[in-house]
Amino acid sequence: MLTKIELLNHTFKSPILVASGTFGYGDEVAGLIDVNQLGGIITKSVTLEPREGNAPPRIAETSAGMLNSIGLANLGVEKYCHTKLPQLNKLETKVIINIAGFGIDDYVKTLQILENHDGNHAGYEINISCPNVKSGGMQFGVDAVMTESLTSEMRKHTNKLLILKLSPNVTKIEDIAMAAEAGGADMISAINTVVGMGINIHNRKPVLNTVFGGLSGPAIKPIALANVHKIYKAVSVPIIGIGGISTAEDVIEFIMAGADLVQVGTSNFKDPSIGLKITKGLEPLCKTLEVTNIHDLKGTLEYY
Amino acid sequence: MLTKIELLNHTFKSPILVASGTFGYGDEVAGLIDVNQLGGIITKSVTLEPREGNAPPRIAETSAGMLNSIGLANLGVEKYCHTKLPQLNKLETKVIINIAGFGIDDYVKTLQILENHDGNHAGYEINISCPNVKSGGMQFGVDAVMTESLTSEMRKHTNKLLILKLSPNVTKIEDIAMAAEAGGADMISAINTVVGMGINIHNRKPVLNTVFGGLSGPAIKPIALANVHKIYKAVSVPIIGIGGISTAEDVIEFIMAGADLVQVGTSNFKDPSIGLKITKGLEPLCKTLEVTNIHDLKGTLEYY
Amino acid sequence: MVNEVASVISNYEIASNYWQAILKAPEISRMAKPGQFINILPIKNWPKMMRRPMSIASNEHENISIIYKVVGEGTQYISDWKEGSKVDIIGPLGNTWPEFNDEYPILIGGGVGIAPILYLQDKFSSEGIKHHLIMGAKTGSEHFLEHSPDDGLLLTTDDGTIGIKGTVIRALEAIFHTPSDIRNYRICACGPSPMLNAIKQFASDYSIECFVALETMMACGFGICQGCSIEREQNSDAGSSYRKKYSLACIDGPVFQTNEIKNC
Amino acid sequence: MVNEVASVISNYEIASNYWQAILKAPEISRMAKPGQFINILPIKNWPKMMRRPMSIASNEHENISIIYKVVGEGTQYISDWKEGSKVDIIGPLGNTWPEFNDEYPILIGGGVGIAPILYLQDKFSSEGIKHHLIMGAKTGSEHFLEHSPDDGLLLTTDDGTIGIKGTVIRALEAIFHTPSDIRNYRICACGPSPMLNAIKQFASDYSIECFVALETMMACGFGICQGCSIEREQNSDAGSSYRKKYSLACIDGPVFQTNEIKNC
Ligand SMILES: Cc1cc2nc3c(=O)[nH]c(=O)nc-3n(C[C@H](O)[C@H](O)[C@H](O)COP(=O)(O)OP(=O)(O)OC[C@H]3O[C@@H](n4cnc5c(N)ncnc54)[C@H](O)[C@@H]3O)c2cc1C
Ligand SMILES: Cc1cc2nc3c(=O)[nH]c(=O)nc-3n(C[C@H](O)[C@H](O)[C@H](O)COP(=O)(O)OP(=O)(O)OC[C@H]3O[C@@H](n4cnc5c(N)ncnc54)[C@H](O)[C@@H]3O)c2cc1C
Ligand SMILES: Cc1cc2nc3c(=O)[nH]c(=O)nc-3n(C[C@H](O)[C@H](O)[C@H](O)COP(=O)(O)O)c2cc1C
Ligand SMILES: Cc1cc2nc3c(=O)[nH]c(=O)nc-3n(C[C@H](O)[C@H](O)[C@H](O)COP(=O)(O)O)c2cc1C
Ligand code: FES
Ligand code: FES
Repeated sequence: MLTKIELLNHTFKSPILVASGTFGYGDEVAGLIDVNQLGGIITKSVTLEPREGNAPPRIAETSAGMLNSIGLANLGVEKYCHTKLPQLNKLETKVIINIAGFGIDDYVKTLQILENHDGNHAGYEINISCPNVKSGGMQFGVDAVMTESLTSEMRKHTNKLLILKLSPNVTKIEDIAMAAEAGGADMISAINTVVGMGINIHNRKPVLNTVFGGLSGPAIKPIALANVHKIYKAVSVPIIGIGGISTAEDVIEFIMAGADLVQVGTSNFKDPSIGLKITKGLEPLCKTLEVTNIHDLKGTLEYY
Repeated sequence: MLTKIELLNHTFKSPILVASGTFGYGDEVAGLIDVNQLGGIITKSVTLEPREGNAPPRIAETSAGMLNSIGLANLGVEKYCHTKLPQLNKLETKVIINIAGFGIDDYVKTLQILENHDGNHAGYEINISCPNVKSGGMQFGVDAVMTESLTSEMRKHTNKLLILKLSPNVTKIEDIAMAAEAGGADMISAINTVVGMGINIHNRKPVLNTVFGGLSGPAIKPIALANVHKIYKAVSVPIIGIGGISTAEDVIEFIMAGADLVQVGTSNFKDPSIGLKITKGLEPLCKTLEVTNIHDLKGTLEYY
Repeated sequence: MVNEVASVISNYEIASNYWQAILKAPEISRMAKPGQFINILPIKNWPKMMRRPMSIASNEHENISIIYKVVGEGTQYISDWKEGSKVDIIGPLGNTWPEFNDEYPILIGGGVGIAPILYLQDKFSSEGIKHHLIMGAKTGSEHFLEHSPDDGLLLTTDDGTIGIKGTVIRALEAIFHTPSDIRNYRICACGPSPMLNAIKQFASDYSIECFVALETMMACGFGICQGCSIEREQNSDAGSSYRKKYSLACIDGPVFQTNEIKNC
Repeated sequence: MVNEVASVISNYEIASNYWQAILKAPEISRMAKPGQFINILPIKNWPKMMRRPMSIASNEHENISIIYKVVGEGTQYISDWKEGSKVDIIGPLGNTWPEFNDEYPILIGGGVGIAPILYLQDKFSSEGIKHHLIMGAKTGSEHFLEHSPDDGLLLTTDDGTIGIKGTVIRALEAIFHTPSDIRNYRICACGPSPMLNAIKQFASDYSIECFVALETMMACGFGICQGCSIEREQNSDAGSSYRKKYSLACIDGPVFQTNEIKNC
């Protein structure tokens, strides 16, 4: 089993997970791929209250990437527990529930409601890149102190995996990663989307209703890799690498930079079975690289 | 003259300038294009002392972009004044000299030496994205207080245009832009490259000798545009937009977002005459958009 | 919905800048209904992040077709497909037109919006159901059918080179100003937004049921990215709770009743 | 150096995965010298940021040629060029091989590294200058010339299917172990780094002058980006001050004397 990963008492069939917001709840793609062959699925961000999301337009294409401002459209945690959790419980792969919020209370309440339902999910990924109403539109993800408080508060309420998902839109991501680790996070995942913008010059309006949105896709891979490597040098918890992954080679890059697992996001839209294709491609690559388990490649980057 | 720009007592033949480090000193491309038809040229960063630059490999390709860590290889300001300045003086387009340094003294001395030579150049672009030895490897470009001190110090020594070139690798670029404005900058240019990284999985080494490098090209255009628009909302000095520009439409996007001028960088490598091609493409676009001068499009973005 | 490797049977220009590609795609063909679309990877190394959605314009035996206009890089590559080329498509996607019982169909296609309309018309024709078909274009060279009012086929051109001069609204007016016994008209239309909004207005003025197939940016095409949102006139009961205010064009549509939605 | 739109005269596989394209490029042809290269835009919508550099393999009348191996997306597109295709190239770029006075040339090409060597050989052949040519490949199917030791043309293959079994070093040894009057040999080589480093070592052991044409990543190809740096053995006097410790392969090279540089 070249690509099986044992991590924090969990077994992941492969290091390839699918990223929040890019694979729904695993049921929508049933006709296209067998979700159970993935290493895991991170579900679309759930919030305390249901959210309609932003007005259109919500997406746009860019060179080797896309912009989105979906606005965390989701059915709210109560309905999630009743309609999605039972389905997710049946999956034979790791399920990680992504939670978003607008203040510490929000996050904690959402977590508590999820904990009060029977769930087979392995843990939670905490999306701290949402605009935080309380601090005037700034984001949690850019403030180390807030990140630590949020993490330690959530830590009190769950024994499942607690994964903090970091934003790249900061001067020093290491500081945020260390805060999450200090707060008790089991893992760090990075990166969420990069702030970007586009303009439709003909109607003179932004390509996204919200003006600014999140850039994702291969365009941001070098940025993601740099962030993962910086985090790797700053913390000792495991890392999930995210950002622009579309090939098995990309996965190896992230692992060599310090990731234990990775998530594939935007590339799922172009090819819903990309996760499985990459998984297949990893085996021969591991052989070429002469390792008996892919995890042996973690952090093996050698400097010049 | 749809595309002529009058700005701060200077006349730019078009809003299209070529970015520092991507067009040399204007003489290398003589066989390929007529530099004098450009709106202007920003020369490769010059430093107080000559610099050999970083060990290879220094560049790598990425999706719709490239990584570089040239390491400010340049001949030093003294030699620059003797060999490059006389040539640059002959150009019939705006010349802006880009200065880099590692401490305030460095920058100021370099500026003073340039001021002591006869130069027709319109001004200086100050690259504040270099690692700053004094504050432990962090960059000027990420610190508002330092940016203001540097700007006001340099302001004392020149009456030519003083343009601060900002780094996107910060949490709030607005803060840095306001600091530059407060320090007396005539203009802001943005963005410099985005921190990125790549790994050659076969030799397990980074694709750049320096591990981290700067990402440029169309991949970063949405990031650049977001930064320019944020700066536009924060300051009132003119702005030069930079990042991933490769078409006339891109230029209009930057101008609508708030830029007065733009610079074309990486795209020059693929097509050294891209600047002139874009300039040609601007005329019909201005007509379609029904403006008598392209500058009328500045900041005309309408929100939803 | 399946991800199928189709093979190109033919691909040529049927009118000025209007192309038709016929694809052998047995799986998709078996499942497809009028109004549905496929999501296309234009070439193997497609450097952009999104496939290109195209309505199914016909479906016979194992072959489906698309009718498209070359407007950018993706459609440029599609027009380069050669007979025998293998192409990666996902489909069938989206919903379908409403069931017709005794409603009298007026079908309207503007520009390449004709594609999903032709597939619907095929169905009516094969079932012998009487209907009107209006096709609008800028100029005559963009039409690939004959103006034949007696058979219910009305062409319009902005410049009057073929058929009725003016927009499809002129053809609609012509139908409604002609005395007739028919009372239960129902419009099904696809085309550029301004045309659809005009039809929506017309239908509302004349109190006619009206359905349109919409085009939006789509990243996934099957309900995951939530990028293809359409603002509703009133909240929906159907769908998930986060699809009350906005519907998703790729799974709740592309066909919508005009009074459900704010804008076409 | 000019930016020229060349037209493809022919483009076909000359050996297993080795292709040759002949381009009509009068301007570049007029200026080109052996050792120089062109920088190619593989297709019009080339989505990557860098052109693809290729050595000039021949230059006759108005036509230059390249010999290339399909290794990735760029060369894949190049192999799709059809007769008559228009292609955007910049050239000629780089320096040239040293002047030969009475030095005896041993020319060595490994793999596609043969391209700049063949152009040089053409020159010697046309001037009637005696020389040796060694070509190395993995296996016989990669060779497109005949092994003819008597004419000074030595082929090597790793698997021994054609010519001498082993690397080009075996061929070099063969020449040097054959008694001869020649004393002033000079090696000119191009190929993969390990081969060039082995030749560099050989040349140093035998005290022979040795020149190599190097390949590095190149963004511009004409001295602007400073991306193609080559570490020098000792500081250079030539060039700008920032090219003392590192030379730029695109303007100071691609041809370097092996004792100037740290590694091939
Ligand atoms: C459900 C649906 C059915 C469609 N059916 C047809 C059809 O039958 N025939 C036809 O010619 N066209 C159809 N379109 C539009 C078609 O998808 C676009 O013309 C095509 O994607 C343009 O691609 P391009 O790369 O050539 O152009 P680009 O240069 O990328 O874009 C040109 C314009 O096309 C639109 N566009 C680009 N990508 C998308 C996308 N992923 N989704 C929606 N719009 C996009 C944008 O408005 C853009 O400004 C349909 C669109 C949708 C959503
Ligand atoms: C001066 C010079 C002369 C060359 N002459 C020849 C020749 O005559 N025949 C030939 O087959 N090849 C030659 N090459 C190498 C050729 O440029 C690469 O094989 C080609 O760029 C690969 O492009 P690709 O998109 O097919 O592959 P990719 O998938 O992009 O790359 C495959 C490998 O090619 C190399 N490469 C990619 N881009 C460049 C670049 N811009 N500069 C240098 N190396 C690159 C990289 O090492 C990469 O790992 C030469 C290179 C240089 C610098
Ligand atoms: C359409 C879309 C929706 C997304 N929704 C979420 C979300 O709800 N929660 C979250 O944490 N990240 C979300 N993301 C971010 C991705 O999970 C991922 O971090 C990012 O896209 C970078 O990875 P990629 O380049 O592989 O897409 C979304 C991304 C996209 C493109
Ligand atoms: C090879 C290379 C060298 C560069 N050198 C410099 C430099 O010396 N000084 C500087 O301020 N910016 C330098 N830049 C940054 C560019 O001027 C520009 O800000 C950046 O590349 C973004 O624009 P682009 O996407 O159009 O390339 C360099 C960029 C590249 C690609
Ligand atoms: S296109 Fe993704 S949800 Fe509709
Ligand atoms: S390739 Fe740009 S300087 Fe050599």
